[in-house]
Amino acid sequence: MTDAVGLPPPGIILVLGGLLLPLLRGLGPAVALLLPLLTLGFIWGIPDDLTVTMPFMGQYDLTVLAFNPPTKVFATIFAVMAFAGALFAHPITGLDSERGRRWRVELPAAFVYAGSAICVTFAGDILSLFIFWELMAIGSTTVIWSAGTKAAGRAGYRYALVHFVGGVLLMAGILAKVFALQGAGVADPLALHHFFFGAAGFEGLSFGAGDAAAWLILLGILVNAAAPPLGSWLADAYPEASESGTVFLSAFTTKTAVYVLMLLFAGTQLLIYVGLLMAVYGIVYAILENDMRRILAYSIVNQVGFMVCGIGIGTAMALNGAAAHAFAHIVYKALLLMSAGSVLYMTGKRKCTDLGGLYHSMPITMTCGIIGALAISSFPLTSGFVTKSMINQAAADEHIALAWFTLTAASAGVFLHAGIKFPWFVFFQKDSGLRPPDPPWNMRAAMIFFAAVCILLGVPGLYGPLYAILPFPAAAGETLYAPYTVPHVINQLQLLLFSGLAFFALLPVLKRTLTITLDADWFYRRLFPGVWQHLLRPVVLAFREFFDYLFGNIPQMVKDTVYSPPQEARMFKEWGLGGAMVVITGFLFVYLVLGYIAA
Amino acid sequence: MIHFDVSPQLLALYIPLLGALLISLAGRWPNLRELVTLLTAGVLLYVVAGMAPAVLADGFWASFAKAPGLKLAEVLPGVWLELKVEPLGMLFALIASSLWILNSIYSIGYMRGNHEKNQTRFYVCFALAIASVMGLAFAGNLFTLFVFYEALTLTTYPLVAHKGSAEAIRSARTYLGILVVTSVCFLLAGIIGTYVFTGGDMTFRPGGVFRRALADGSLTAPTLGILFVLYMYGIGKAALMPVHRWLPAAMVAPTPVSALLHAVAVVKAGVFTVLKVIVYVFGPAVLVRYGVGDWLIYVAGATILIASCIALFQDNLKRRLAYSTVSQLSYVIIAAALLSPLSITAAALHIAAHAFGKITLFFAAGSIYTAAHKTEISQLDGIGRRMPITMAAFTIGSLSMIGLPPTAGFVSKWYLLQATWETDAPFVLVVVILSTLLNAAYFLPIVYRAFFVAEAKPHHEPHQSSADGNFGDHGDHHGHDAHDHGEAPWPVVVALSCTALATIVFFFYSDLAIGLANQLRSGLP
Amino acid sequence: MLDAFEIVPNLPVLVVTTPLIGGILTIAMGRGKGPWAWATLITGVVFYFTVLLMQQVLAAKTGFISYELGNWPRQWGIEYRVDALNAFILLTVAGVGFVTTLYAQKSVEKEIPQDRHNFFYAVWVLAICGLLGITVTGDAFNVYVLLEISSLTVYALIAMGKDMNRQALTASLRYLILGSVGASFILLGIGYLMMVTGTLNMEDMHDRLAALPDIVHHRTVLVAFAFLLCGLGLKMALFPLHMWLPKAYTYAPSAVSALLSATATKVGIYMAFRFLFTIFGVGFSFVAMPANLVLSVAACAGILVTGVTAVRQTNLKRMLAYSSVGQLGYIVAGFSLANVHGVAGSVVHIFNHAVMKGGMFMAAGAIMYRLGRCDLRSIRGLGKRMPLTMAAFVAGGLGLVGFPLTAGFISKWYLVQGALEAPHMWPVAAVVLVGSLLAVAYTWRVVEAAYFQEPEGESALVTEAPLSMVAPMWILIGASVYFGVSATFTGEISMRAAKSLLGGAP
Amino acid sequence: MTGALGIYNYWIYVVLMMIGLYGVIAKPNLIKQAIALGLFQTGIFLYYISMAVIDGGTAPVWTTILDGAQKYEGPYDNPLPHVLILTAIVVSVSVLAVALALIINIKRTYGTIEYDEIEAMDQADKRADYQRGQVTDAADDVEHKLEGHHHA
Repeated sequence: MTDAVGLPPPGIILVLGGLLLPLLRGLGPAVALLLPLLTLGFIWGIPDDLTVTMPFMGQYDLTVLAFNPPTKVFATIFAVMAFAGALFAHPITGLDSERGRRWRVELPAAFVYAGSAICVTFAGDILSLFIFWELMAIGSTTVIWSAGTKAAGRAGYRYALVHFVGGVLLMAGILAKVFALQGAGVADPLALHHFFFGAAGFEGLSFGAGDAAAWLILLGILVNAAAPPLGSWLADAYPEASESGTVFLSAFTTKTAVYVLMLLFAGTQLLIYVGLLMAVYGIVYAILENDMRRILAYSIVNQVGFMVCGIGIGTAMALNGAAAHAFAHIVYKALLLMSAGSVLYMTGKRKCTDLGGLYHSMPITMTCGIIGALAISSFPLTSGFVTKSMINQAAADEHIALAWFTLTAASAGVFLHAGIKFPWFVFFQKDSGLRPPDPPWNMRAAMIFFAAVCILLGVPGLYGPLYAILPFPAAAGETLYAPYTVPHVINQLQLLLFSGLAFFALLPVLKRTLTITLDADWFYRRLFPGVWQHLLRPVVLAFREFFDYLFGNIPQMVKDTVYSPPQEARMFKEWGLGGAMVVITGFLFVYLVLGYIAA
Repeated sequence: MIHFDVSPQLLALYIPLLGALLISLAGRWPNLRELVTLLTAGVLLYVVAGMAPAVLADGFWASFAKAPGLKLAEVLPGVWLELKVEPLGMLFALIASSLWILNSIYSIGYMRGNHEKNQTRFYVCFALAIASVMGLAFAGNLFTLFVFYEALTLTTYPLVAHKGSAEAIRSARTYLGILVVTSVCFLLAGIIGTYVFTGGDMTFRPGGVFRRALADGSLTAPTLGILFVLYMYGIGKAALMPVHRWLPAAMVAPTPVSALLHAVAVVKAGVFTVLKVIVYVFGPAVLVRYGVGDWLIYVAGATILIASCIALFQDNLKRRLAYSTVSQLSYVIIAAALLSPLSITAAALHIAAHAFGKITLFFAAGSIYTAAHKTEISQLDGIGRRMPITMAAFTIGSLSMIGLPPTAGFVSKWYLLQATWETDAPFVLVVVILSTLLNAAYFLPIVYRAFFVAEAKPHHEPHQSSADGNFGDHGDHHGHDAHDHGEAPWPVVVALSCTALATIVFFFYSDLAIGLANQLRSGLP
Repeated sequence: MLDAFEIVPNLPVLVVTTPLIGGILTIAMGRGKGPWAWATLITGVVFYFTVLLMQQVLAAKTGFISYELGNWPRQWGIEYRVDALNAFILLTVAGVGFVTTLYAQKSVEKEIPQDRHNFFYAVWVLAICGLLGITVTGDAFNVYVLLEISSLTVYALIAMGKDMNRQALTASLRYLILGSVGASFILLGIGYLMMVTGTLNMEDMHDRLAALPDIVHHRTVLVAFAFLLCGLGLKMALFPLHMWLPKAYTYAPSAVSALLSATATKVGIYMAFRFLFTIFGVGFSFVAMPANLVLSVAACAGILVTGVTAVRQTNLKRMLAYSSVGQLGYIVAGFSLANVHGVAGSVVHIFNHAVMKGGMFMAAGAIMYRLGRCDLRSIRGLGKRMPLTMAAFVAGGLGLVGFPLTAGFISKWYLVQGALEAPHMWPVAAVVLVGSLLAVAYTWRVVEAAYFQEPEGESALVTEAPLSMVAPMWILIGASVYFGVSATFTGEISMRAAKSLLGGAP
Repeated sequence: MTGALGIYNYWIYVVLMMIGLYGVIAKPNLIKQAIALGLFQTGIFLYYISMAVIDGGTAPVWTTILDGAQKYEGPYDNPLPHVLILTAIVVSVSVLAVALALIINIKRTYGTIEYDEIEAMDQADKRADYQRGQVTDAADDVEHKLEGHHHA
């Protein structure tokens, strides 16, 4: 194991580079394209057994750079994603345009976000993992805000609140464990392996107090993984970001959560059910949704559900599947969102019901969108096919029937909402009369790039490099997984065919005009503000009143009585001489009586 | 009466005093006056920093308990004005002396930029306040602590009342009123009570001074409890609810003063005193055993949450910051009240961490006022584009308040959360979680407004400040076009950049603060 | 030289006879600065004597010096008896007397017509003589006589303020009538005591009272006690018997106010010490009789009521006058606790209050000197125009508040300590602390006006008071700060006095 | 002489004192007050003298010198109170003198010696004095100014 001190983790290039971008003025956009590539080169250039430590807080050694099994696959795709995103977000018309001004904030934030995500994958201990985890939240909030709309402002605010609370839950859990470890005399309480809760024989978590740490950590991660009901922030916030912002957002937060879950909770049975819930939930809401990007946002939840389920299954196959699927998912989901983003950028419309018939004028966008849709639906010869099926396979191998059935059904559902609904409503269906051209070159390039990746990864024989960097690579001479078996391909095609039929059969029902579908974000969109407005606020106001009274009115009253000038003439009158004498006599008398009584 | 000695702690006390004298002599020549201020601050930091290695050295603690203090004067028979260096005081002195330099730089920019009157008085009182802080930090016994505590109140009063306007005088009266009422009615009573019950023992020592009295039965648990209440509410500077009102009131002061109050001196003096009393007068072990301090956790927790909620309402930027301070101070108190080694560390660290973050926030608020004459949050739309450095610094400060990495606030929160597990205090855990939420809830909108909301149209009428708004009388006096401004004067920008940077640097290099805090912890029985 | 004139052995009587003779001679000192110079000389010499006396007492093995006038044995003649307590009071009175004499020159020049200066200083010195005499004597009837000497002169001194404000006359007459009634009560009380004990010597009285079989039920003693307490209460301006004081202090010439506030009532309190502790004894006064109850209730009420009244005043001198009544309340509350720290607090506060309030009255006088009046409106912005004077006023005010490192804090410390030590007397501690808050309230009105407001009218043009006023003012204020930083001397003396009063070791 | 009558001069002393007290309390005329004060003190003198009396005693003087031959050895009254009261009388006279001097001055400046009238004048003076110096509250004062400014 080589140990280099002073070498920063690869993600730092993106973080710092991103922060410097606004200062580079005209050079910025060019440098922005280079930075992710540089990072990627760095990720691949450093030896796999390198660890870098850094002293921290005077007592810890943070391992800021270490390769964990899933590190490479996640770090790679994050860097690639950063590149494609940067390309997509390029301020084509220069930095002084509206888009350019947004770029100046959005892209640095996105790079901080992406870089932190990469750093999370390289974190060799829980503290550095957490630090970058929090940085991601900061970066992503800024990305949302960059959209510059009021809705984005509010959504970003809610997003940030949810994530900071998730973060503090995670932190509390980490510290519970750290404290316990320190008590047990462990020398390196931050080391990641102490936190491998899922490692102990694929057992579920007990609900005992002793597991508070694990529960809190799991809760914190699941917030980021967008598991319902903790995850409604996703559909709430992502569609409010700018067309390029959403692309970035779709990639990092949930996938980082998947990465961390894979590290810490692999094999935790609970996650199977969480994953299944997410898969189903995502579909249901995506079908009900009208906003094209919100459809895709729910589809993220659904897809992450597959991964979480895979992590819950916990076998090598399942974990490989989850990792690979994360890889593929980032690509095609970004592609889909780029496609949707292009439409949004060119038309300014976001609702399915307002769109349609765009295939006339946006052929490239349409094509790329369909490729993404096919990939997400695991159509053979696309990336989704070679990755998602590993999870199904693992479920089957482990004889977890519920998981297998649900995942299969969900696959069909995915095709229903993302594979057909999105392209159908946006590009075909009735003609909305809109005739926007394809988006600018950079957006097209980004889409084409990712469309190509989707296809390439699905081509038999070309997915090898991906399989090679999975957490549990195949032993020498063995095949990790062979997706292209005849039954598998036929099964998948059947499934997709019937889903497609179902879609068109149900089309009248699916034509939704609903503008927004509230789910658990009801809690913080309606309930919490309601509670705040009608319960807490009055209480706080009452407190303020109380304090005002205590420190304002009472002193004022005292002041009024004490300081106030005597207005009446009689107040200037002192005790007359006679009065004084009476007082004196009275005093004497009182004293005599008291003395007499005492004696 | 007074022994002249070159002990560094005495120097730390005399340097700012001498500085105050020189500043007042140099009052006619502003440049010279400011130079003197900066020089004094520099020398002070040099002297104070020079003391740190000795405190951090191994075995310091063992010698601390035995070593006699530096006795200055015998005020009453047996009651000495006494200075003694210990880790907590060292930490406090370091914070104050280092921030004084930055604050002075900032003051130069601010006071000149706003054409404030009576600047000499301002700098003199500032130096005197720092002298009081040094005395407070190195106080060797309760009596000395009280002396400098009161001195600090008095020397900061003219700063709060600086403007001399009706608003300023009234607020300064609230400031003085609450601080004096609490310190005289409760703190002094507590101190004299301690003196009576311990038979004249007021020296700070690990483990506290009450053990003998408790052992021989001359002091009972209820009385101990009363004494504890007297102390906790006597230290009004710690702004435990409901004696926090002076803090928002003091917002009327010029911003460097607010920074001084919130970050460098006054509130820090309060929580520092709380911590010192808990650690050295009562002793955590005694408090745990007799359980007289448990209520403090709940009161401090309530303070954190209520103050944060009130902060949500404030449209005036400085008021919001003030309530944030109230809430953050109770972080220190709640940590101290947990009475475990880790929590004491957390408390000490949070004093430092909050100092850097909050001073940045106030500097930013003052910078906005200087450059744009804006005081209300609702006026800040798009100001981040005009004043990117200021608002970036503000953002960093906000992150520190929320406790996010990579800022100072994270470090103390790390210890505090750990302490909640050490002491098995779910209430505190919940408070911290809710408070994180609330902190984010009231800081993020400001950041959002500044950077992401477009500036109002130029012909928009200046926002009428609310009734409780500070500086309300200024908006129309300066015929300043509020829409044509960039950053504040350079000293202001430099100062706030430095503190923002320090907030981040503290995250990476907190060794010194943690070392001192750990020294403190290692001394606990 | 001292030995040649046998000054040292005769010190106790010299502190009285010097000003007595000197005072009478003052009349002959012409009309210029002569009377003032002479008065300064006399008071200076007396002050020096009291310092020597203090040294003698501290050196004395018995803890006190007994001096029999005309060598008559004490049963027949008058005994002067000086112990730590009255040496300390003597020092205070003579010291403040000397400093105020220094101060008086300019002030008197302005406030009193030239042709009456010699009378003024004559009466002035005689007043100091009377006050010193009361303090030094060990004979009960002699107390009365000297009390009347001091009172008569004080009436005259107050009335001298008539040229500034005619109310000085009514104030003086008011004081005269009430003071005479009080003195008559004291005389009556002494008479009853003499009836019971057949002696006038304080020590003898104490011994014979102690020898009485059933003193508690002895009606005559009871009546004597009541009359004395009432008379003394009047003389020391114990609330609610303080009614003569505010007006008198307000309208007296500034120098006289300074002198009176620092000395006259303090001597009244000294008499109370002598009667309650030395003659009746702690056991009778505070255990059998409810003196502690009456005194502490009256004192606490006084602290609060006069504190509030002081806050309402616009005239600084009147404000200080009310504040004086409150501060006397501290002293009374202290000794009514009848424990060591309480009594020590009283004794030390006699001194501390004398220097603080003396200094503050001097500051008010300096403002009068420059502006002709001293109300809140006229002092606006004076912090810049008369920095030394206002600083002195504020420093004194902080002392009244009891801020640490001022003399007032020392007193407060002892008083609160005493109150906490005495069973069930903690409310006294609370009142003492609350009282200091009231002091904050009235001091702060001055601070706000002087430092944070702009001057108006002629106030904007005044300059600092002359050095001959500022210097004495700062001597007293400086003393109050010095004895706040290092109260070892005053603290030890008062502890010693308290122990001897309470019947312990001298 | 026994019983209550035996101490009749004590009764008289009390009555004198009460008359004096009443005068001080009730009489508005300053001269009358001074007279009442004198009566009050006289009562006390009487008390002292009475205290000195011994049943059947004579004046404590050397009767031999007066009488030449006769030598009287009976009890004589205690001389000490007499001596004391001589001093007290001197004091009392001085007090009265000062009081009268003051009253003369008062008559000159106020033009009256009726307490009520003087009090009314004093009250008016005091009120004027108060209002001249009145700054009800430094803060409020400035505020009023500002408000006035705004209204204007």
